[in-house]
Amino acid sequence: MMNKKTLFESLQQQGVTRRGFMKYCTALTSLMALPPSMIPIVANALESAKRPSVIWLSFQECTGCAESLLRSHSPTVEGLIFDHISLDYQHTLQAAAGDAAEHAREQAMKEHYGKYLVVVDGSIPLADPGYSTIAGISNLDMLNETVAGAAAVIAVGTCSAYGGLPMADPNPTGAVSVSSLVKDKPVINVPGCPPIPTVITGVLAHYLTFGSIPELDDLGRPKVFYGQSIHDRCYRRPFYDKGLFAETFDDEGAKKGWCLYRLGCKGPMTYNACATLKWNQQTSWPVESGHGCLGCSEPNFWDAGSFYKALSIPDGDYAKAAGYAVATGVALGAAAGFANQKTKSSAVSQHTKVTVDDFDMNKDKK
Amino acid sequence: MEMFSNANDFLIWVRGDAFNIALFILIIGIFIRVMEIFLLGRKKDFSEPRGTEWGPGLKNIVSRSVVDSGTFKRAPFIVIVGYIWHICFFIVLLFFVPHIELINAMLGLQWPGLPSQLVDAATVIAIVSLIAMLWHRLTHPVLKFLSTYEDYLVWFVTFLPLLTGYIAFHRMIDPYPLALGLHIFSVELLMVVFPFTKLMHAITLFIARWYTGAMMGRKGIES
Amino acid sequence: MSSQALADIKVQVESNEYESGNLDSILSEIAFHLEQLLEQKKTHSIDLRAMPWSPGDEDKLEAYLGQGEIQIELNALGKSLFYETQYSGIWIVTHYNQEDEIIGKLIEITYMPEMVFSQKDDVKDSIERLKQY
Amino acid sequence: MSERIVVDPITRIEGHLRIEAQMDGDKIAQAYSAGTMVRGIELILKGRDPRDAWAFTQRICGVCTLVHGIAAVRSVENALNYPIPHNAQLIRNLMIMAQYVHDHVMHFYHLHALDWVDVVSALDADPKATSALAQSISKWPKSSPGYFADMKKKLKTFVEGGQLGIFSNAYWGHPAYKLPPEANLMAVSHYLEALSWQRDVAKLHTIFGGKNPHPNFLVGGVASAIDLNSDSAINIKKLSQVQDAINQMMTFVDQVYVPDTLAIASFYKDWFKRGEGVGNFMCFGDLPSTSMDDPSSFFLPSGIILNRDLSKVHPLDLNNSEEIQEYISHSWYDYSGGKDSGLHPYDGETDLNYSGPKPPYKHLDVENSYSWLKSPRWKGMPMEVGPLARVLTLYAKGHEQTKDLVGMTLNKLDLPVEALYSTMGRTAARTLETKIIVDGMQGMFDQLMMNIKAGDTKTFNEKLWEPSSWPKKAQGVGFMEAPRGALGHWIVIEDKKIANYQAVVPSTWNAGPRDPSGKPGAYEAALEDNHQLHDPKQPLEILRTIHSFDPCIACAVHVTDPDGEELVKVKVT
Amino acid sequence: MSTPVLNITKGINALKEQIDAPTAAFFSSCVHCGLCAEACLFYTETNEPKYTPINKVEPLRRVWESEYTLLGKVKKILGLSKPVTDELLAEWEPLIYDGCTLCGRCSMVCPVGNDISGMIRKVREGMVASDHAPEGLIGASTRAVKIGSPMGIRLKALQAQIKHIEKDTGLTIPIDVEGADYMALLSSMEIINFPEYIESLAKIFKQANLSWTLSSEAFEATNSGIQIGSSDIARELIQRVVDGAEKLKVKYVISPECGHAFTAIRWDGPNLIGKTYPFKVVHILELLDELQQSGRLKTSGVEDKKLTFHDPCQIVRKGGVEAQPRRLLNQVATDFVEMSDAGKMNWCCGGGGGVSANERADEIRLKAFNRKKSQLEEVDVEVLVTACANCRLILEEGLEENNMDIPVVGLSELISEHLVEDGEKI
Repeated sequence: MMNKKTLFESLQQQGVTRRGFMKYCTALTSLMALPPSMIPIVANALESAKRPSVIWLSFQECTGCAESLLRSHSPTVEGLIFDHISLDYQHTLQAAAGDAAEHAREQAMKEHYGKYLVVVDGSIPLADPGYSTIAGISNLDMLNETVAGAAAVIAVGTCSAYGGLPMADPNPTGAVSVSSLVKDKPVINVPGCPPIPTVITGVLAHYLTFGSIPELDDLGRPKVFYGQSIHDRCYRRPFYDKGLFAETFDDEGAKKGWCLYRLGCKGPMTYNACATLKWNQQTSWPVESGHGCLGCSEPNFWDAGSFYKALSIPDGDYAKAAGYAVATGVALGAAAGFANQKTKSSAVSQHTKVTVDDFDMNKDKK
Repeated sequence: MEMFSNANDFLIWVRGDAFNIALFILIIGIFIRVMEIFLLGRKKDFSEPRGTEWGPGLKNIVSRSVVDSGTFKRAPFIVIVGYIWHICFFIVLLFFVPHIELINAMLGLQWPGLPSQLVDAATVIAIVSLIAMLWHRLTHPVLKFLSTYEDYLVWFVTFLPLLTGYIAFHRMIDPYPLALGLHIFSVELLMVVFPFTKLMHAITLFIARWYTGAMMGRKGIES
Repeated sequence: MSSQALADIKVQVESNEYESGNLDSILSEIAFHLEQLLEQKKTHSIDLRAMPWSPGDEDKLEAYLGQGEIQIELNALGKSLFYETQYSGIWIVTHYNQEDEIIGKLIEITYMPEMVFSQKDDVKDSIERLKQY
Repeated sequence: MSERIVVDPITRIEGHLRIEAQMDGDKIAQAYSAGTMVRGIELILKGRDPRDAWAFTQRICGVCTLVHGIAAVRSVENALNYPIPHNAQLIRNLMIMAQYVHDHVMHFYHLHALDWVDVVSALDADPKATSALAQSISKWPKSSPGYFADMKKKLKTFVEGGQLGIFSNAYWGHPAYKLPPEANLMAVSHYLEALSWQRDVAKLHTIFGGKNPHPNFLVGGVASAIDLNSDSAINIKKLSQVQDAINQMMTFVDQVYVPDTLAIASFYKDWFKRGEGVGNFMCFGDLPSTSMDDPSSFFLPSGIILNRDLSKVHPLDLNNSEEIQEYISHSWYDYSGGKDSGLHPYDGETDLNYSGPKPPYKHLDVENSYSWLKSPRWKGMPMEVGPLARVLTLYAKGHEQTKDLVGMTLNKLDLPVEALYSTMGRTAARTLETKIIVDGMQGMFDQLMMNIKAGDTKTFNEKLWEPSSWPKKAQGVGFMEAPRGALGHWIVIEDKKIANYQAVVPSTWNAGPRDPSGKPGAYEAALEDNHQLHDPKQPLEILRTIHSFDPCIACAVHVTDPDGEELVKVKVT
Repeated sequence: MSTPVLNITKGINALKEQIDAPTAAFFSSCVHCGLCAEACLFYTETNEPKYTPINKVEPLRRVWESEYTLLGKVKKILGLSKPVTDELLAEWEPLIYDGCTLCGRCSMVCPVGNDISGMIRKVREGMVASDHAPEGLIGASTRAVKIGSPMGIRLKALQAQIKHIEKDTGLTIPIDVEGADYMALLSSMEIINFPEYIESLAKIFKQANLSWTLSSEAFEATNSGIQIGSSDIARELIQRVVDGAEKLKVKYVISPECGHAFTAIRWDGPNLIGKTYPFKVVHILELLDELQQSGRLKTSGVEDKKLTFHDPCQIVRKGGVEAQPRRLLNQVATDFVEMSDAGKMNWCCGGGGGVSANERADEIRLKAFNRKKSQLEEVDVEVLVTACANCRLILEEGLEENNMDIPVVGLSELISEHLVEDGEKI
């Protein structure tokens, strides 16, 4: 069983030439969002790369992230699970169920202790362990148990990266992110609802290629994919700068591809690679298809205001606040005004007439 | 920063609760200040009027925006920079699309925005002119003499939104939610400070100009 | 029937109101690197997947660069197409996977894309195989 | 006392499902279906902009990624009486239909097939014989001996590599696997081909909705504007891509999915004799050619079939508080009117109260509450929803193509109509339905093209977009036929905000626990129907029947808060 | 020791009384731009920032802030506000009385529209009530109240002058003629220094054929109460004029060529006594202009000397009589030129607002005159015309001090010199 070849070796065995390997490296470099100048370095690293064991844990999730992975085309999900990684536990895809599935997980943990990767999708409810269980085990327990021997943890999707939808106000189940629980292992956040498949595979490819985790930003996201905002890389940005905006869906501006800022696009606050990688084999992406960015790769994006409110519009019930303020202001203003009137009228009533004799009298006093 | 686990949290707070609080204080403050003024009232004027009050009062509101040539000659810096600052500030405030969206959401009024390069240039000019005005205030004997801590506070809270706006627009602070959050927060600071400082001139100058214009109009003086 | 319906529709793409203006910058970037190639023999690659482009920009770029005199097809782990554009020294390289999906697309500013040359390892391998005959 | 078999996690499904089966010897006596994860999405929805609701509800499920989005926008449109342009209706229909085809094919190959196909056995296949088998059932081009030889080589390299990944620890070699090695190799090949195929067909969603999973929707229409002169709108290039996706779907369904289903079913005819659910079937109807207010224009009709009686299709009314009700007598919730009362979704209430065993646990307390799913009932009766319900309704209503397809299938397999009420019947119905849907897609697309040709490019109705134009209070129901069955979202809007939101979803109907009268839901009933387990340690049989329903559990678990009271009681454990 | 009758408490109370809505609006609007400094000749000629007009009203601002604003009240409770003390008022006294002529130029340039000079006038109320008025003004006020004229001129002195004029010219100067249409007022300065004015009046009324009179009880037009800034004193003095006019049942009271007198009688008077007058107040220039416009005043001959007009602040800028002097001048002069900043933007002579009566201010007043001096140098005229006896005196003094040989003439006088004599052909 323990016949583990390097990726290069197994490609060679399939009859792949050096030229083919270079092409493979070119695609992988592009996938990892590295510049083409990195191709030789990637090739070099790949010659000794081995398939890591991956345990994928699904907690409070919707399977959208796993589905997203299934849309990966470069590498394909087949390529990924046959050539790049050994996906030893993944509810949506794995053949085994029940005890057998759990044994697969335990086996992988034992065999690859200290070396396997844990991928998590979904948040973890802390309010009650009964809010989410697998095989009778609470999510928290399963996470702790599985992460113990992991080399690194990849939190795939905004739920596992930042708490996501379950954590949205009022967070009924006390959901939390992976990184708020896992402190002693490197955690790579791959947010998005779901993340772009290429980004998931890109992060896995990076680990496979370099045996390390990519450079992360303050929110634990790989900078290569999350280093720039949607807005900065949006092909509609020139229209924003020219002041040309779609005012409603389906108007002339919408048809001409003008900026969607006014329709609530959260592109300016959203760090993700949608604008360049696009979705589903570069077929399109949300802004290209006429809908503003929801901001799905950002923490708490669910609570960041209506998806159709421009980013500059305050999110609270400001009309109500203003209403109360006007009422209070009028009342307090009247009170202050009447107090002033009182001050003044008492000053008037305390007025003692000044006469020229007073000057003399004062002089005498002095 | 324990209150916020990340920049987005901060942005959500400044766009939500903080904005409401700031708006609340701003509106209440303005009402109090304006009512304090109006309820003090004016004595009835028994002198025989030579002209009316309303027309000249309203006219003065507009005409005071033009400085007399003598003053311009004596203090060209403050006049020119003052104009530039106010014009650029209003360009930025009223013609940057995100600001228009805010106004539209709050008041239901909308108008076309300007290209962001233009707004950006106006921001830079406004920032430079504010700095110049601070320098002027620190060096001109009269301004130095007149200035109180409030003048510097007001300068600061006015400068901050421009600076943070510029930073946010150019994404000079990462991540953007933090930059935008700081911008909005600085505006909220301005909103909170507004009713209790000379920033109120933005509202009361209309009242002041009207009173003076009306008083002069009554006497038949062109004001 | 439906493909006919498609063909029936007259399409006119006109007016630059639709132009995002993204093309200008890439063309000047290419020109810069072409000069570098000539003067300093520096090659350069641009990953087209990393471009923040409108849906039509890539087509427009390709149409603008046009097709030159040489085209090379490579078959390794799926197809790869190399062709020089009308502008000598500017190559467009498209890599496909075995399912014929594009997995990489680059503009290479070079006299000849590196991958077209026979690779040393493969030549060594060839020698061995020939010797086995 | 016989043993209690637990299957948890049930894999190759959406969500977290646990089955406990009380054995009587080798036979399942009682089965208990439990959803073991709760998020509280409907509680989260409260107080939000109704126009945003689709994005939240869509995240109920990333597999049937579209259905909750559609139901949500429809519920808002229904509440506000908000008409949408015809193009938008057609585009939504196309997206729904693409979802069916995508979802059903993926379910068959990636979630269900490994219950019938032994991957390890495929290593023994003769590529030549495999090719012959493949060519005998279909003209699908990828069927040469060389192709299968390559596949076999790849599989062999993989298995010998020692890291089996997703195939590790499965019940390979279980005697219940009956396919010959060649059929297994063919099925494994198609498993991989389907993975590649699904990537392409998902593009239809991406074109109109920007991405998949979780494409974008819009109350009042669709966000993708149509302008043939624009790069950045739906233009000829994109419409051709849509046509390509439809063609790809049609070809794969015709040449791979349908033949494979028939071929595999022919080896498992005994599975047409077990796994019947509750015998009642329900459809809400969907795919209007005009509007949702006009059920007569539905491509998929609504109706109820009771007790296998195909001679009568009963009407149903989603707004009638006496018809659809949800029960919680065996769910981890409380009702103010008592554990045994039933409530219509508009009046529904939910009080989250986990009373199960403290994790880690071995068994659930099936006498009391044991699931995060509620038990919806129609006039007190349990219903099965999904492909079988839809095929039966179409069949009962005399839909010609359905009758032909059902007849052809039963004929080919030499089975009576009753065979449909079974595990394999359910799986076959899904395939037949896919065929019906994919054939209907071209018509939908042609209608869209005709509209565009006639100059109608309207995709969004801005009339009621601004909340200021809404009434102070409104309520409505958005319904659809999701791939897994009838789906309804009930919304109450007050002061431009969501006051109450409730989703009653297909898997609640099918996977819900017992009701107050002890009547089991469809999963439980199906498992209790004639299931012997060959090896209790390898309960493959349970997986087969459960998978035949295509479970989607995240959808089924929900929390509502109709009264705006503090409902979530966090138990201190 | 008992408290002085005039003290800080009274002063503050007086300031409190003075604050009204406009004041509050003005203080709320000031942005400390400093432009008012550039409008004030005391600043421009000394370059001392303390003379910035808005700084002069600091005591009033402090009272406003701590008594009439919410934040100020809070600050006061917390002990953070700057109090108004006797020392402060003492320090401010020279700014208010010596360094301000109440010319109102600052009120014209303030970009937010603040009537700063109006507020300085209010500060004077507090100054008086706390015994911070300058000696000169106290003396003048005392004389005005007790003797009837700030310069101590009694009726006898006037009568002597009248006799003199009547004798010299053959004109009659009516006194106490009940039922006359016009009652003329005079400023002490005219009686003493410029009796030509009385002569002019007589000529003018004669030619216009109007019935007029002087009042033996109310001949003095000036109002030291306004200058010192005490409404109480001003009221007393105004009351005399009103009583006098009412007693003689005149229709019009004519304000003489004296700036603050016009302000006092025309604009402040009715408000001081709290009612409208039963007569109208017109300035002599208004009357002259009206007579001329209606053709009842005929002039002949013109001055061909280059001359200019110094606008008395209280008459022009603060009194609204701006066009009239120009029309009149153009009638009798061919080479009338305007100084820069003429009309409502005119610079004060430096002696208004009681400054001329305040010996302490002599030095700064002469400094301030440099403004006028340079204005005059610019136009280089042979004759300087004005319409205020006080201005005239200050101008003469200033010109002399600067060795400038330009005669100063009263406008009424100039007009009267050109009146067509009886029988003279035009």
